[in-house]
Amino acid sequence: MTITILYFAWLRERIGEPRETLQTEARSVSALVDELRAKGERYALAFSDLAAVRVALDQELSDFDAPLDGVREVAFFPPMTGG
Amino acid sequence: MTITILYFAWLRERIGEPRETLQTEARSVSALVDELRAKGERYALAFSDLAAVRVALDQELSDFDAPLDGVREVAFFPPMTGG
Amino acid sequence: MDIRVQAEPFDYGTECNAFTASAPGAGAVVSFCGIVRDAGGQLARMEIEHYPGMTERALNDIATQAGERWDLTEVLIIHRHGPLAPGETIMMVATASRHRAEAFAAAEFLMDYLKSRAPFWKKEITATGEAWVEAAERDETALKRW
Amino acid sequence: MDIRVQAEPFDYGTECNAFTASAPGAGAVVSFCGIVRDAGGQLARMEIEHYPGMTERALNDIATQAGERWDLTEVLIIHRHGPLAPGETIMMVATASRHRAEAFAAAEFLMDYLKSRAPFWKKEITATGEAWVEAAERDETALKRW
Repeated sequence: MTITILYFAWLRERIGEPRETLQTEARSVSALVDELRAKGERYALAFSDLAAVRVALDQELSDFDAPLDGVREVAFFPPMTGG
Repeated sequence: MTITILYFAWLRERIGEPRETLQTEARSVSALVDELRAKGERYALAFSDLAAVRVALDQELSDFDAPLDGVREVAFFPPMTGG
Repeated sequence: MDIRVQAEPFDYGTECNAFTASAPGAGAVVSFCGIVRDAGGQLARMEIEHYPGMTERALNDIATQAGERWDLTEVLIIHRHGPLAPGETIMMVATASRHRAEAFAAAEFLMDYLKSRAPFWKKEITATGEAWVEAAERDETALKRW
Repeated sequence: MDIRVQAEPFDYGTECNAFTASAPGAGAVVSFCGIVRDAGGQLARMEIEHYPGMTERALNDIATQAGERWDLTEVLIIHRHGPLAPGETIMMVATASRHRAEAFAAAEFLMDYLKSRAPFWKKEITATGEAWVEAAERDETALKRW
């Protein structure tokens, strides 16, 4: 399946791109993260501490155990600091 | 001693005056209230339920047991409804 | 600390902006505005009586206590008295702090104390009569949390 | 329910007045304004990044939840993104209700959720460098009370 991956804040800066499109067979967010980490050092660094990373699936906050069935947009970002 | 007595809201309306000056030997607020009650029916009615009356001595909230030593201004009023 | 007891109307938005400008270094401003509410559509006007002298002392005391309890950069209280039409502003408080939790807590504290400890009395006048607003049990209860 | 995500500045006082006018029947209006704070006197500017699409969804969801929990006559959220100078307004919320306790609770709820659950990220730029603002532990803790 093809999914769009978005990065925000320091994840965007570490990875060097705000978005990319990926062909993947990953079944869960964790599996997707493993796949991304394997893409290179920038990715490995960005995802080195998952406690500092949040994930949204199709614009809803989710978690790393969540399945990716039917998901079209995955976003990774640090804890939010609005307000 | 001579004290000024002030009435607010429905206490003022029941008594019919916003203020009066009184010569009194009352030693406490309670004793003063007894003296006022004896002045007539309007007073007796105004002070018929002390649970509904608050008192301030020289512009500080106080209570009916408080002594009147040195007090120059006593105010009676219902529970406050500011804000 | 800016405390005003007045018969004149005030403009909530103008005061909010002036307050914010007067509190440099604050990251959080909380403001509260009380408005004459016409619950049943029957209200002709509200009249607010107060105790001149004691009112100013009570408001000063409440604001000072708030300043001692929380790290505030500025505090404002405006409270009107006299006749007010439905929809008019009765009063406002504003608090400024570095952090929102303190600004919120201080504003709620000010309101809780002001409701039950500042010498104001509201009377509602309708076409058919008039009645003093009774103090709500919940307002007295609200004080217990501080 | 009025929710705006925008780069443009807004005028806090003007919005407070417009909000109050839009909420007839309310006796209590609570407003909160967040301001770019320059703690050390070093801040050149703040930049706020957000997640277009998800931001609007999250703010709508938070405001809807507030409307379900409390008896509100109106809710407003304005949040800016992009570059902001020290002293500029970042965002505001306003709540209107018949009673003050509900207006206060709803405004604090909105702020607590917005701080940690709406996809905004702040970066501070000084003369010597730049840094993403870290989420505060107390902001996550604040959510537990709701």
